[in-house]
Amino acid sequence: MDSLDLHTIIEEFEHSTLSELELQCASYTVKLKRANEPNLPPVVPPSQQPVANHRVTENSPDIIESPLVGTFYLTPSPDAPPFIEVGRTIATGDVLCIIEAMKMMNQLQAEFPCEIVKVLAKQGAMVEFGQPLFEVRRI
Amino acid sequence: MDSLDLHTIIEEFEHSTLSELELQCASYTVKLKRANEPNLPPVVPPSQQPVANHRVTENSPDIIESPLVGTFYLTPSPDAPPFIEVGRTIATGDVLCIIEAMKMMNQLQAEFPCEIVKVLAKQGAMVEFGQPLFEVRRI
Amino acid sequence: MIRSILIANRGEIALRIIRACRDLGIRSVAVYSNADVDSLHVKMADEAVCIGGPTPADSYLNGSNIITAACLTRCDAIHPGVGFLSENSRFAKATENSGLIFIGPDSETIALMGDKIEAKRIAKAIGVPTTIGSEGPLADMQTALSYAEAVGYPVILKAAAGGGGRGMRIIENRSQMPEMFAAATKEALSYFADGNLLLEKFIGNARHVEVQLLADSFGNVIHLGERDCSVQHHHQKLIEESPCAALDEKTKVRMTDAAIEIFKHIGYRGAGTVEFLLYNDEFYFMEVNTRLQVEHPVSEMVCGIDIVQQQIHIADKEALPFSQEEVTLTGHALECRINALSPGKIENYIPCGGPWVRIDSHIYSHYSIGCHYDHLLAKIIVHTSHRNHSIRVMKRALQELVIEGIVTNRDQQLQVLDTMQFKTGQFSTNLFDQVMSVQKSQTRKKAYA
Amino acid sequence: MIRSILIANRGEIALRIIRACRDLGIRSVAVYSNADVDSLHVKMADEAVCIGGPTPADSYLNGSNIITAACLTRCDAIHPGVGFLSENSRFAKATENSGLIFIGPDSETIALMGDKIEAKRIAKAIGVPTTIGSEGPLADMQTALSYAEAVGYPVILKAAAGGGGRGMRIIENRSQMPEMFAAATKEALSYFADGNLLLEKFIGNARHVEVQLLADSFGNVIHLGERDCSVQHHHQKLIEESPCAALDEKTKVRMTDAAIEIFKHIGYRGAGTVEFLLYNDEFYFMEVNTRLQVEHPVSEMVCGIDIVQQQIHIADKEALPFSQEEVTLTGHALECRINALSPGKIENYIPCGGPWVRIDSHIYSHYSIGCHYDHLLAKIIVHTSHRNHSIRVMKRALQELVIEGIVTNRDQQLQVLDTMQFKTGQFSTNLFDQVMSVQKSQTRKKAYA
Repeated sequence: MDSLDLHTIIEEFEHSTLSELELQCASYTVKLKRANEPNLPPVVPPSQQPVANHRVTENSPDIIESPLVGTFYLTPSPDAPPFIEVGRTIATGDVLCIIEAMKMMNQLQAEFPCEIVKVLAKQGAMVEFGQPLFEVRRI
Repeated sequence: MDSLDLHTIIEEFEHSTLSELELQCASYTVKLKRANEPNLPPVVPPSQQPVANHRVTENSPDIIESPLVGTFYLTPSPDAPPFIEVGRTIATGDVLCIIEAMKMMNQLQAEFPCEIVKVLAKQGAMVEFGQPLFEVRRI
Repeated sequence: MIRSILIANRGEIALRIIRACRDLGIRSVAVYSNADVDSLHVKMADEAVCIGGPTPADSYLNGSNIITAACLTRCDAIHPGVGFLSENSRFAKATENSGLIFIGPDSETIALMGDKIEAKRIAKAIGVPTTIGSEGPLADMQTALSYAEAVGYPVILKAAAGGGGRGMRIIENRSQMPEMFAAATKEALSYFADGNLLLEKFIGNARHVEVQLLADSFGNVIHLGERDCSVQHHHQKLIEESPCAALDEKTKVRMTDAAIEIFKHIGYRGAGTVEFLLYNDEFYFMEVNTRLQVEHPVSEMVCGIDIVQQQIHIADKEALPFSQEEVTLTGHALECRINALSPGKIENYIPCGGPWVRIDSHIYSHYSIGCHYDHLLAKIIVHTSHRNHSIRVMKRALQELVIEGIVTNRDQQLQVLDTMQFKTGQFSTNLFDQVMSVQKSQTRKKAYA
Repeated sequence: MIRSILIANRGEIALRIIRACRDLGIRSVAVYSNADVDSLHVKMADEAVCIGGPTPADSYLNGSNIITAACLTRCDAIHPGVGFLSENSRFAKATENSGLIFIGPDSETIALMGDKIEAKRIAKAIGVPTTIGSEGPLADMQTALSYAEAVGYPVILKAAAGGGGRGMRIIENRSQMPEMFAAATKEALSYFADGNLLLEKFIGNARHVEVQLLADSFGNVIHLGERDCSVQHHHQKLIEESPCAALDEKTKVRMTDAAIEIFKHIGYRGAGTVEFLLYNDEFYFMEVNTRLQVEHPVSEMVCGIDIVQQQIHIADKEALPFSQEEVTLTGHALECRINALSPGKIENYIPCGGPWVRIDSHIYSHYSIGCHYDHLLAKIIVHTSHRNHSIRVMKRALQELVIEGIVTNRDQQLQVLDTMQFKTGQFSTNLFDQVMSVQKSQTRKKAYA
């Protein structure tokens, strides 16, 4: 990007359908704007999403966050198989994991049917409130 | 990009269909805008003028500032007529006023021929360093 | 040995405890709610754990998340700070049960002194003067009426289960009782889930004076002098000082002796405060605060002892490193609390500084003041040789303080400092309201002029 | 009676004096150069007068503009602060001649002590130890050589007319003399318009210790203890403390007695300092500073006396309000100077705070540090009961200090505090250079690794 010169930027802009372009890099900041073409839909950059226990971004996977502070376990007991596996489909109410806090084993259940895309927390590690635990895709 | 000069930027802008261009880099900030008339050259805002004892703004009167801290007198003595009057023309070296400091009467002389437009300091009042004393028009 | 402490609090008091940890070489772990991500206590601590949402119940009152965070970050102890869980005996107990040290008194002591009726009974039993009134909760409105007749109006109704002005009503005469009794019961019930009320003779022109104490596990109890906290608004302290300008040497000795007597009697361990009402050289026991207090710096400055460090040493089963005779109280210390009167973003903050000034604050330029927590922005503390010097230095400090973007009570504080009553030291707990009502009537006069 | 003071200075020391004025109810008038329009001292003073351009000679050294401004703003006195005109006897004289009070010693005293040869002669005459060397300016290089032979190498050449390390050269052996003598003469000539040099036996492993004194117009002279200022870089002080860790009680008494003796002998009036070299429990008179010093807060904290207020009272012909016996020195105070290592704009400033910390500073978020003046940004001062506590509190304070946008010496200061030498109190004026050279060689090693 550092080698990108103004000419290239404008060229790129000209060949796009954009009405505005803002660019910032190490050495400069540039903002381009085109008026008069009423046919183009303005591009609205996605603003910050509100943080929820289930973060949702359109067309992107959901994030299931930890509702409490505790130790994260994917298995009901040390020798048992994990509650879930990546790629598996989960029904509402299925147990996803255990979060141990104050010697209590808190089972975290799925609130909607989904497919597990990724496990984001580490087995046996501490998780904070709001920490992402799973990436899932709603079904 | 550091070597990019204003000419190049304007050139690029002129050859584009842009209506606005804003650019910021280490050495300057520039904003180009085109109204519906594509023939207008972009206006580059003048940067801050250095402050001098004689403040100059284009097409506007000069300001003569105080070169020291003291008491401002328009007359050589309490009963005498003032050194200058509004509307009068002054030659280089003419005395404009006295600034009294440390019991010394410092005569302030004009450094260029001019016409007195306005007296900005008050007879017998304290003036700071850099305080505007006279508004004049160069001849 | 305590090598790391979780600080179960936020704001300036969390910074205060982190600073004590640093000074002792102890690792500090902060906890924070979603709303406090940009807070200084999160940045300053060695570690920080998010424990819940903005509402206190979800985070700073969420004992389970706090204790779990302390265990999982391998802390040895929890410091509860002030407010929130600091006087919650169940939290103290749960902390102890988890194998952690609770930096404060035993949970039993907290529970005992949390029961205001019992606390007053104990004080009375060992000969400490208490205000006259009901010895226990009032059975009904009729009982309240007969107590009021016995002690004489005005009387004050108080919630048996809590403080902070909630459930309090002053009753001037018999006819006001039915309505006030009902309102106070309702308020007490909603704030403390306990509608029980006490009745006391109301002492109108009194001062609020408290004694700061330190007690270790070996029976040593010492005091660090008294604090006058009479400048209040709605029972919230605004200005505190030590020593109290209205206390003669004889009364002071009697008061500190009484406070030490109470602590010895209940086997108190930790830092704590005994609060008294002072009226015409007579004082009356009010309650024991089983925790650090917001205004503790005022005592720290006159005695040169770090109260938070001592709390930690005591919790670590160390003996107090000085005797009462080795504590020297020098000069006069004054504290003004700077509160936000509106939420918003601090656009520009230039703190005051220079000689004789200490600042305990968690704000900075561009910090946002939300609406979830209390509105304390900064405590300005000055310490000089004499009370009148302290007042002048405090005025200088307040005048140079710059907090732009939100409204603060700085000007109100300056008005109080400028009153003849405050300057001469002759005032009571109604000084602040008097000043504000004078101002209001003046504003009204101007509006009509 | 002094009711208004013009402060002929800038930066943190101007704020310091404005604060003393406020505390005494005295009106303050600031002066400023074009470069200081946005400075806090301009905003904080009751009035401010622009006195010239950015170059010190045009403004803060422009005595005529300063005295005229003082007269026209109806000031009673001028406080010269530190540096600039503070040790200029002609300015002091001109101030007096204008009917104004110069807050400092008599112009004659300033002139007398400004002559380092004469000052040393006086000290010697009344029996205060001085370093051995030439009794007066050296006639030529040959004289220098014969003095050097007499006292033994290493020796130090100093400008007779000034300090601050200018014109100073340390000479290890005979062969270095010709070159060094020529260089020192040239430097002295260009900085002080006076090429005269002195020669002294050089004491390499010494400490810089100074005694703070107050003397009134009635012959009362008291000391406020000593300060150790051995942590220096190019003769610029970086860390100061009181008491000095290397001074035993007997030597301390001898040193303070000597300082008082000198002040009594010359009839000194005002606040002032006597500087000594300390080496193996022996001390040698260096010079008298006839002004307030940057590091005065260190003494203020241990004695609880406001030195700037006392300067004003003394200038106002008041007697000292306390005797030597009434001065109590408590605990240990430590000061670190935070300097800018580069000019630039402070993008973000979050000061340190909390218990035992005092900050004297004129910076704020978005303040620009130019290149016209010294680079002192802030003085962090801590005061605790013991030296090791002070060091820990200072480390905490430095660690929490945030100054973004420019480079500061904060990390260097932390490195010095962390050395075994500083911790144990066993160091001399070369400590800072030692620390920096170790760091450099470590950096080099890393680069090669």
